[in-house]
Amino acid sequence: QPAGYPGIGREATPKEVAAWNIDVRPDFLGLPKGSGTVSRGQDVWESHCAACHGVFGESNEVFSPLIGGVTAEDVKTGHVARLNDKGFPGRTTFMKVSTVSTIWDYVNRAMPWNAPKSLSTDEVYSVVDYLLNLSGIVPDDFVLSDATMAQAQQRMPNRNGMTTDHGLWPGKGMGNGGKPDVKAVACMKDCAGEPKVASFLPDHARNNNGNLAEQQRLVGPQYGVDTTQPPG
Amino acid sequence: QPAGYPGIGREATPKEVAAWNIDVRPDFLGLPKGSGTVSRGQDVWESHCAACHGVFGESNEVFSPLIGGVTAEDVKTGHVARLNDKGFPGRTTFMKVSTVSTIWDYVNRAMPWNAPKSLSTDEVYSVVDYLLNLSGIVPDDFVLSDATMAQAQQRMPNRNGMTTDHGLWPGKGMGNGGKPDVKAVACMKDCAGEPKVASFLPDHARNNNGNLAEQQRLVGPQYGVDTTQPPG
Amino acid sequence: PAALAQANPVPAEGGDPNILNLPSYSKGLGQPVASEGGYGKPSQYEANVQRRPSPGLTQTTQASVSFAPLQSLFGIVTPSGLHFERHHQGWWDMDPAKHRLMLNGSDEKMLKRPMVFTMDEIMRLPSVSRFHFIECGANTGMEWGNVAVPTAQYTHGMLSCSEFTGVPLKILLDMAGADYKRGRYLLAEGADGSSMTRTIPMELVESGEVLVAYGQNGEMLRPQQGYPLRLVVPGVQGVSWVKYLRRIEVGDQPYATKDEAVHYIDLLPGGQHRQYSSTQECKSVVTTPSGGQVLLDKGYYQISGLAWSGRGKVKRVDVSVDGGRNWRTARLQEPVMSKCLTRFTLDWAWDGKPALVQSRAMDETGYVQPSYGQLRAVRGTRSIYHNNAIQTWLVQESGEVKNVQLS
Amino acid sequence: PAALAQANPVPAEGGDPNILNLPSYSKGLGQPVASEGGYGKPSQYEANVQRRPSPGLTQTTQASVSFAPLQSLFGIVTPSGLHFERHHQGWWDMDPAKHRLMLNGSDEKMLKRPMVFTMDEIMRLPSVSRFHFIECGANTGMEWGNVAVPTAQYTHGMLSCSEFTGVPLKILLDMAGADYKRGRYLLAEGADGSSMTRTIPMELVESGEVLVAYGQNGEMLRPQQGYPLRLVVPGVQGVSWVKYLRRIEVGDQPYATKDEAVHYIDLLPGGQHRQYSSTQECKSVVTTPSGGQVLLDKGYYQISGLAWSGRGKVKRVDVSVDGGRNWRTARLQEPVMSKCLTRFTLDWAWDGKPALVQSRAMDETGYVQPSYGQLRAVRGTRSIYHNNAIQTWLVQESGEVKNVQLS
Ligand code: HEC
Ligand code: HEC
Ligand SMILES: [Ca+2]
Ligand SMILES: [Ca+2]
Ligand SMILES: [Ca+2]
Ligand SMILES: [Ca+2]
Ligand SMILES: [Ca+2]
Ligand SMILES: [Ca+2]
Ligand SMILES: [Co+2]
Ligand SMILES: [Co+2]
Repeated sequence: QPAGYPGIGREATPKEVAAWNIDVRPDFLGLPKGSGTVSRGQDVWESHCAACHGVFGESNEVFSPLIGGVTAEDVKTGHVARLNDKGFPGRTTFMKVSTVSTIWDYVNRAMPWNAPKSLSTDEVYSVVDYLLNLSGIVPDDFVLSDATMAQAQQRMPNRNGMTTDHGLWPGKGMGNGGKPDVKAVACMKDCAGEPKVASFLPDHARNNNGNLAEQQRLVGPQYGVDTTQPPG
Repeated sequence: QPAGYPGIGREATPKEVAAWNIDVRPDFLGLPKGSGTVSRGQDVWESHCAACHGVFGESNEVFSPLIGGVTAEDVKTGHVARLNDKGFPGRTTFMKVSTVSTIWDYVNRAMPWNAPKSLSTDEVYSVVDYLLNLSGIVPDDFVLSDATMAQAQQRMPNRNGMTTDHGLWPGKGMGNGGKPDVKAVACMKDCAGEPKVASFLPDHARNNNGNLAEQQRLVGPQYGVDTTQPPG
Repeated sequence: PAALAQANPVPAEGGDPNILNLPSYSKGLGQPVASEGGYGKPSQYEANVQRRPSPGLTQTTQASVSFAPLQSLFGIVTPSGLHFERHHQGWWDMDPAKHRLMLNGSDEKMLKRPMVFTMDEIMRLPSVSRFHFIECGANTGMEWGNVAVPTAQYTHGMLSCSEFTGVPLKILLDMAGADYKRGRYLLAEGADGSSMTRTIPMELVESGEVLVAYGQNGEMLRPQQGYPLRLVVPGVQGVSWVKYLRRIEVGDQPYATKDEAVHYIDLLPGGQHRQYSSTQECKSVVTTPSGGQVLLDKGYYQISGLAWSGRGKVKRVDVSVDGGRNWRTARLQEPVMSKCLTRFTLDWAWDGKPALVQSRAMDETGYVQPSYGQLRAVRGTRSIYHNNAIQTWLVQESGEVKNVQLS
Repeated sequence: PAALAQANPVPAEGGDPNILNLPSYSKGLGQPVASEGGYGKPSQYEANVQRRPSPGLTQTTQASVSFAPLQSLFGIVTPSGLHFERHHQGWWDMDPAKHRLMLNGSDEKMLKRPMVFTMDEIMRLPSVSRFHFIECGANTGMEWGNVAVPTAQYTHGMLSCSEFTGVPLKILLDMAGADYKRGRYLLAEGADGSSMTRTIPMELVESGEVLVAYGQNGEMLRPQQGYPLRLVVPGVQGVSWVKYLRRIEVGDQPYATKDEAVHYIDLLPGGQHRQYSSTQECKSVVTTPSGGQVLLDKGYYQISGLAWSGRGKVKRVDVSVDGGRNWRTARLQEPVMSKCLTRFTLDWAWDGKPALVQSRAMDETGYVQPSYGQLRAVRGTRSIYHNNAIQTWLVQESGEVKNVQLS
C-alpha cells in the first residue's frame, strides 16, 4: 500500500492495464502484433467507413475529407506542398498528419464513429493500409504490420511538416521554453494610423446565425438587432 | 437630469410615489386618514381572515397564532410576562409585537395572504381594531383611526419589550456600535472538560426528515445512512 | 436509490469487470450538443442532491424554506438551482420589462427628486460583481434548545454563496440627491404579495457594499431569488436582501416592519427581544463528514467545511475531532473574500473509534465562534435567530455520523 | 420574441401604468418552495440566453460545438447550464459508481505500481477548489481570415469559467510511485467513444495545478463537461482537459494523438504546422457592447468585458473606442486570479457617432495581446487555433453593433 492514504486505491492487474492501455505512440510503442492488406482494408472500408467518409475518403458529408491533396512529390519530400496553396479547398487528414501511428491509434480507439473499438486488430491494420494506399503512400500489395509500419512512416507525405519550435508548450521537453512569437507594445496615445474597416459581414449574411434579436436578453443596456429586417 | 448618467432614470410623479409609498412607521408617518370599528373588523375578519387564522386568531393551521398569551397586566406594564414562561406553548404575534403600526402596515400590504392589498383603508383600520380588541388592548367600542392609533400604542402589551442594545446592527444610529455579546477564546490544547453528549436525535426520529440515504450523493467519501432501518 | 457499497476489491477474475468489459459509452456514439434546449442539467445520478424543505417546519409551502444540500457541495459557489429558498408569500416569475424601481424619501426633503428606473436603465449603470454569502437569520434556528434535525442540509442549509452583479445603491441615491445627513435608514420593499420590507443602515450603503443586483453566478437572478432585482446587503441576514425589489425609501427612523418587529427578533433570557439584529456573526460548519453520512472504512479522510463572517474575512478555522479538547488549524482555500464563504480542509486519519468533529472560525476582527455553552450563557435557549454556535458531529464506531450537542 | 422598446418616458396619465396599476404578483399568492423538483431553473424571460451551435460550422451535432452566450453573462462565473460544449463523439451520462481511473506507465519502470481508483476513493483524497477559465484552442478560429460570425457568442463563446474541485494529479502519481525523472509526458484518456487523448507536460502536474476534478461550481461536473471526472489543466486549451477521464499514462515521449497531430496544430505561412501548441495566450473581448446588439440611446454606457491569460494573472486591460488610436485603462474586478477570467469595466459616454470599440489585455509576464496585423505578420491567416487578436466592434450611428476587422 502506498504511504499517506492507506486503503485508497489499489494496484491495477496486468489484465486491467492490457484492457485500457491501447495507445500507440509515434515510436510504435503500444502497437499490437498483427497485419492487414489493402484489399481486406477496402472491404472493411466499404462496409464500415465509406457511408460516412465516401468510397475514396473524399466525402465532406459528416467530416472533412480524409484523402486528397497529397502528391508523389510530397511522399518524397515529406512536406505537403498544397499546404502552401491558398486556393486549395480544405485540408485533408493526410495533408496534415505526420505520424502513421496517429491514424492507427485513432481508428483503433474511435472508429467507426458510431461503433468505436469494434474492429479487430487486423481490420485496423487493413483499413489503415487502405487509406495509406489511397493516399499513394504504399503500393497495392503492401502488407501493413507491426513490422512494416516504420516503412510507411518513412513515406508519410507530411512527415517533415511539424515544428515544436514555439512558445505554446507549457513544459521544458519541447518548444522554446514559452517565449511568445508576437511582441506587441501597449501604446496609449495616437497609436496606429487612421483605422479602416477591412472586413465585416455583408448585409445579406446578417441573418446567417439566426435572428440575433432572439439571442440577446430581453432587458439590458441594449437589445439584439432584428436581423430578419434589413439594416437601418 | 442628474449629473453623471444623463438619460438614465427619471423623476417619479407624485401619483406614482403615492401608489407605492404605503409604509407606515412607528411614529405613524405614512398612515392614511381613515377609521374602523371592532364590529366592522369582526365582519372583515370572519369573511377574509378567520378561515386561515381561526375565528379568534388562535389557529395554528397555516401559521402561528396571532392572538393569545397577553394579559391585562401586560397592557399596564408593556412587558408580556409569558415571554418568560418556558412552559407556554408558542409565542403569538401580540406577545411579541411592540408597535401597532407594524400590524397596520403588514395587514395593509400583505393580508389576506392570498389577496394582499385588496382591503380598503377603513377595512384595515377595522380588522386591526378587532385584533387589538381580541387581545384586550382596546375596548369593544374603540374606534381605531389615524387620530386614535397613538392611544392604542400606549397600551400595546409588549411595547417595552424591545432593546436595540446589541452588536448586530451594522450602523451607528442604533445598537452598541457592533460590540459582540459573546467573547470566546481560541484555546488549542486540553481546552474543555471531558466532552459529554447532552442532546441527540432519538432513534425513533431518525427517519423524520425522510430517508437520508436518498439525500446524499451516490458516490463520495461517504454515503447516506438508510434511516428506514434501525441503527447499527 | 439507496447508497451503494464502497468497494474496490482486488478482483477475483484477474480484473474489475468495469474495466475488462468496456461499457457501452466507450463503444458508441453519444448525445448531440445543445441537446437539452440550450440550457444543461445535472447528471441523472445527482438526483439526490436537491434543495429540500424540512418536514413539519412550516404549515404552508409558500411561507416556507427549502434548504441547500451543503453536505454535497464543493468549493464556495452554490449552484443557483440549489440555492436555499425562503419565501413569505411564494415566489413569482416577473416580467422584467414591466418591473420598476422607485426611490423616494420618507418626507419631501429627504431626496432632491424621487426617481423611477426601468431594468434597462439599471443595467446600463456602472456595475460590480462580488462573491458574498447569504444566510437566513433563522439558519440553525431549530437547534437553539437541542438537536432537532439530522443533517447539515437542515442544520445549516439556509446558507448559499454566489457571485452577485449589480449597481451600488449609492450611485442611485446620489442621482436622486439623497440627504445623507438626515437619511440614516433605508426601507427596501419588494413587489411580491408580501411586499417584504426591511430597514437597512445607510452606513452599509455609503461603504459601497449594498448592491441593487440583477446578476447571480453569471446569469440573471433566479425567480426564487428575486428576479429581476434584489437588494444585496453583504454580511446581513437574508431577509434584508429584499427580493423583487421595487422601492427604496430614504428615512430618518427605522421602520419596525413585520419582519423586524415580530420575526427576526432575538428572545433573551428575561423576556426582552433584541430588535434590528441584522449582522450574521462569524460561523462555520464541517460538511464532510456530517450528520446522516456513513464512513465505510477507517483511514484517511479530508475533513472539509465552510466558514463565514458578516463582519469581514475569515482569518482562521480550527478543527477538533475530540469534542473541543484539542484543535488543529485548517487550511483555508484561496481566495478568502470579505463576507463570503471560505472553504477549509484538514487531513484526518479515522481510527475507527467514536470522534466528535467540530470547527471553530475566527474572523478578521478577532471574534471567535462560540460554543453552545458560551452562546447560551448570554442568549439562553429560546431564541430562533442568529445561532452561530460550534456544530458537533459524532462519528460513531459504526461509521454513522450523528448531529449532537455537548454539555 | 424580438427586442422590446427601451423607454421610460414621463408618463402622460401622471404615472406609468406599471406603477399605478399594481401587477397581479403584488396582489396574489406565489409558488411554493422546492416547486421545480428541488432543482431550480432560470426565469422564462431568460429563454434567449442559451448555448448555441453556429449554423453550418460542423457537419454533425455530436462532433460539434455549442457556444456560451458571453454577451449576456455577468461577472466571471459561467452558469454550468450555459458552459460551452465541444464534443468529438457526443456526450454521455455515465454511472459514477462504475467509473474507474487507471494510472499506468508507458513501460514497466515508469510507475512503481499501476493503480486503479473508484470515484469513492478519488473523492476521499485531499482536494482543492480553484477558479479557472477553459477556452477551446479553436475559439475565435473562424475569424483568422476575416469576419465570419456576428456576435461575441460565436466569436469568443468557446470560453467558460468555473470553480473546479478535485485532487491534484500529483497526489495520485506520488501514490503510484511515478518516475518523475524519465516520465516528463502524460497521456490523459477519456472513457467515451472518442476516448479522447492528449499529451500533458509533467511540469504542470508538478506545479500542483493539474487536477483530477469532479466538482464544478459547487456541484458535480455536468455530463457535457465530463461527469464524473475530467482533467483540469489551467491555462491550457480545452481539448487537453480530457472529459470522462479513465486513464493517465506516464511516459517519456509525447503521443501525437489525433487531436494533437491532425487538429489543434497551427498552420504557419510556408506550410509548416506547430504541434503541441497548448497554452492559451493572453486575450480579451468586450462583451458590452458587442456584435448583434443595438444601443438605443446616446449617453452613458459601461463598457464591460472579459480578459484572461494561460500564463497567469491579468495585469491590465486597456480599452479604445477609436479603433486603437487612443486607449484608457479599465477597472479590473477583484478577485483577479491566475488562469481565470477577469471582468473589466470602463465608463463611456456614447456621442452617437460611429465608434470602434476594442480591448487589449496584458498579463503578469508583460505579454500584450496583439492586433490582427501583429498576429498575422507572424502566423498568417490560415490557422484555425490560438487566435488571440484584439476584437473590434463597430458601433454604428444607428446604434447597431457589428463585428469588424481593421486594416
Ligand atoms: C457514422 C459516421 C462515421 C463512420 C461510419 C466512420 N467515421 Fe471516421 N469520422 C467520422 C467523424 C464525424 C469524424 C470526426 C470526429 C471528430 O470530430 O473527432 C471522423 C474522423 C475520422 C478520422 C480522423 C480524421 C481527421 O482528420 O480527424 C479517421 C482517420 C477516420 N474517421 C477513419 C474512419 C474509418 C477507418 C472508419 C471505418 C472503420 C470510419 N472512419 C468510420 C464519422 C465516421
Ligand atoms: C390564505 C390564508 C390567510 C388568510 C386568508 C389571511 N392570512 Fe394572515 N397570515 C397567513 C400566513 C401564512 C401568514 C404568515 C406569513 C409569513 O410567513 O410572512 C400570515 C400572517 C399574518 C399576520 C402576521 C403574523 C405574524 O406573527 O407574523 C397578521 C397580523 C395577519 N396574517 C393578519 C391577517 C388578516 C388581518 C387577514 C385578513 C384580512 C389575514 N391575515 C388573512 C395566512 C392568511
Ligand atoms: Ca478501500
Ligand atoms: Ca454537408
Ligand atoms: Ca432614457
Ligand atoms: Ca397544521
Ligand atoms: Ca414612506
Ligand atoms: Ca501506453
Ligand atoms: Co430568513
Ligand atoms: Co477544442
